[in-house]
Amino acid sequence: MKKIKSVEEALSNIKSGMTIMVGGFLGVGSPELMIDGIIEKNINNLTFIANDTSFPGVNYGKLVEHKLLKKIYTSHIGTNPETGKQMHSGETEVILTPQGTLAEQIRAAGAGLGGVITPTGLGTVVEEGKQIIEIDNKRFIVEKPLKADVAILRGAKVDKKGNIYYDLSARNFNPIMAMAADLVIVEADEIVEVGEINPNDVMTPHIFVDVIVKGGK
Amino acid sequence: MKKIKSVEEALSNIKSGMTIMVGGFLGVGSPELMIDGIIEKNINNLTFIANDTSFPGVNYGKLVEHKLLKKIYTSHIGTNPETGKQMHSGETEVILTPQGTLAEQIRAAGAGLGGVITPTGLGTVVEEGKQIIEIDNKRFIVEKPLKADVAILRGAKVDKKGNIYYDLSARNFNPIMAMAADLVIVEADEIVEVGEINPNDVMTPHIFVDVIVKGGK
Amino acid sequence: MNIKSIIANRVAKEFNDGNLVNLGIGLPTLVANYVPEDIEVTFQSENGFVGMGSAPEKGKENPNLVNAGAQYVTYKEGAAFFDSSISFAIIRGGHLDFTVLGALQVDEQGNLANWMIPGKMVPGMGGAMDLVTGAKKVIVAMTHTAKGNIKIMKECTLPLTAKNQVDLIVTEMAVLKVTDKGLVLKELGPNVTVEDVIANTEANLIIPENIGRF
Amino acid sequence: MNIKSIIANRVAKEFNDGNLVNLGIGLPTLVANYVPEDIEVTFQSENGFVGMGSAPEKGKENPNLVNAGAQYVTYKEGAAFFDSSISFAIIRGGHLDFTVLGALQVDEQGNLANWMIPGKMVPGMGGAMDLVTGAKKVIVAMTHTAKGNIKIMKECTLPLTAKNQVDLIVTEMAVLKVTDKGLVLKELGPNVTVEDVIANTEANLIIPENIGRF
Repeated sequence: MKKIKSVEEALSNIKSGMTIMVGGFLGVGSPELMIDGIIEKNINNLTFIANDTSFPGVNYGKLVEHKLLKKIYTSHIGTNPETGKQMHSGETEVILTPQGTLAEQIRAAGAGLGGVITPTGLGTVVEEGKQIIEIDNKRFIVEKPLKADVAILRGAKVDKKGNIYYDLSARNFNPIMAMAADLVIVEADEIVEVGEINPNDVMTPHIFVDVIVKGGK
Repeated sequence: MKKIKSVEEALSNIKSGMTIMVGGFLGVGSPELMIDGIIEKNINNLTFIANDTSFPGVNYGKLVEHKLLKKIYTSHIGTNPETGKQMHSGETEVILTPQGTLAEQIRAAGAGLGGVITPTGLGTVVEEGKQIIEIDNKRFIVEKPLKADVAILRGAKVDKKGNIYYDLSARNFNPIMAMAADLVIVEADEIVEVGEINPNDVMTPHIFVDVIVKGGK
Repeated sequence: MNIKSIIANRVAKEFNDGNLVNLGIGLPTLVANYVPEDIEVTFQSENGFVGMGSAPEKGKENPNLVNAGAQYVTYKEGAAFFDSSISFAIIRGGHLDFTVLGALQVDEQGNLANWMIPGKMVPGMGGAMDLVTGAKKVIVAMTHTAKGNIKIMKECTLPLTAKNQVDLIVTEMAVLKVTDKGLVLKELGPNVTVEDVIANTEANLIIPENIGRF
Repeated sequence: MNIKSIIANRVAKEFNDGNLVNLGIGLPTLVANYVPEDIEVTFQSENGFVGMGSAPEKGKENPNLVNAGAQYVTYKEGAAFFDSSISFAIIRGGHLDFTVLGALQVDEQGNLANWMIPGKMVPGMGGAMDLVTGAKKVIVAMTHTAKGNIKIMKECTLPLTAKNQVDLIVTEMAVLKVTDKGLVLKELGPNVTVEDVIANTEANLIIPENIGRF
């Protein structure tokens, strides 16, 4: 049950063509070494799920520039012009989803729910082509769960069992992605002994975490 | 914005005929003084939402003995024979729901979702009379959100702004109920100064909490 | 005060003590600077916290503490951090008293368009659709026109962010309230006449007898 | 060993190193005592934590630390606590390797009935329906019959907890595997013959040439 691996070992779990989720919000709370490793090894043709596509040259924003992504599920691409360029040229498929819906879709996958019933997007292009459900005479959009082969997260403190503690706004999508992938890799700012994180304060229980790598910080 | 009130003041928010949610699991993590106050003031005809109906004489289990509940949404009544008795006699309506569904119904109400799409209960009496949805050729039950007029919670540490920290298994339904009621009252084992709970470790943000009472512990 | 400050200052007057407010990127962010001193307003940042404070001093930036526009911020005492699913439970669940956003277009029915211009600019909706759907009150804060182009329309021509959700429009020229009957001109901005507003607005305006001024 | 210990001991042999397991109230709780020493199994308690330990010493009970049956327990180093929605995300989301539950009846199709006897006893399903629906493997651990009454049926007559979800039935008499073709007799208990099992089972049994013994 040794979960701590080198970046190289951790990368061996990620193959071209896979679906990956990456924690973070505009690059904050995102794994640096794992992203650089994906680029270095040219793991490509990826389906990518994250809140945004960050900024040019910043963290997972670089995956776009290196044209490693085939399909992107995200809520916002405005901060990385390269994403819009690839979307317009048809090189990359981009599925834009309201941020709260994206969060619930990921959570639904992790929680074994069949989908999400949300009012967000009604009367907009977001509802086009989607199943609509009526509950007590109100209309809602049904959104499907979003699952990944691998989730790559960033934690502030990770104990040797894999319990994760996030810091401030670096938490964001990380805890829900931890539940929604077949394999979960966390890049730790600091690896601590088991017991150093109070059991009340663990934000991602170790049972979700498969691989721990030491981050560069 | 003074949220700290006496039990008497807090009780004035709860009226006969209302829907109340009570945090706790078999009485662990449940408000004691507020429950005793409801009994003393004979606030009755209540619709009650909680994981279970506790044990005879224990915490909210007493609400059943005093016949203050008109309708009960819960997952388990086996530990309080009086509930089953009132259910069989028709005195009290009892709606039994799988525990995970109950949790999601409460969360859905708090999160503005139109309902819950779950596989739990398929092929059992739980699906009877409910809307069924098919997603990617799989059947799921659609369960409606559950909301209350008042939620009564128990916290281990509550700061003067209303941020709540729960201890161990006393957390249970408390954080999701905090999001799903018009008015939220928390009974605090300990009231602490603002800032004493690390902002990373707050389990229920103060924005959900309306009233704080000092518990008897 | 410049135009943006005039707008931000007017928006801030809508808040009440104890309110929870989400401010969009750009002009709406400025609103935080104008909250009256005698009330306490809590700001949410949709990347995951309540209790957002102002920008940090130079050299005191924390890379883990940013707002939804990735700008360094601080937090106030009593703040609370959470994940994105809780953040949007707050937003979608009706726990926000106000959301203040910019707009490309807004119309008589309270429809809002602020997330894309087809073929030109498709940044994505980010959290805007959830915010506009879930907040108790939606305030659009924007300059009345954009480089001379009308933004307050009879009917939005750009793809919508949400239908019938806007409650109030605050510009440097006017405060407009969205009602079932259409847009009511509630207040005029500094040195602005009713005719100025009409000339710069496509939507029909309901003009009451008494109009305030800010 | 008494009957319950025999069953619990046999169930524990199913686990692998690193597994996450939920044990139901009653007999299944005993399984924790028989986990082989060379593997590490993490136990979940559905009231909100992983890393449940054994009962505390007398006088060291913590009122905030109980299992799903409200009995005092302890937690192991590396435990993590969470709310009920996360607890059932773990359960429903397929993150549990095993759930071990008792049964009133179980049948050839892997149907399970364990939450009510109409008109008699209606305790409610608690977490059982979610556990049986969500766990990767469902083990029913029970005495083979109840006061002489058959419990392993052709078809359950009591209201179901879930359809087609049971993977393995462990009693003091036998280990039965649920397959598409029906129940396969995998192992016999101490001093039990194939005929004994057949005599105490209503369901058709598939009897392979080689049957193990525990």
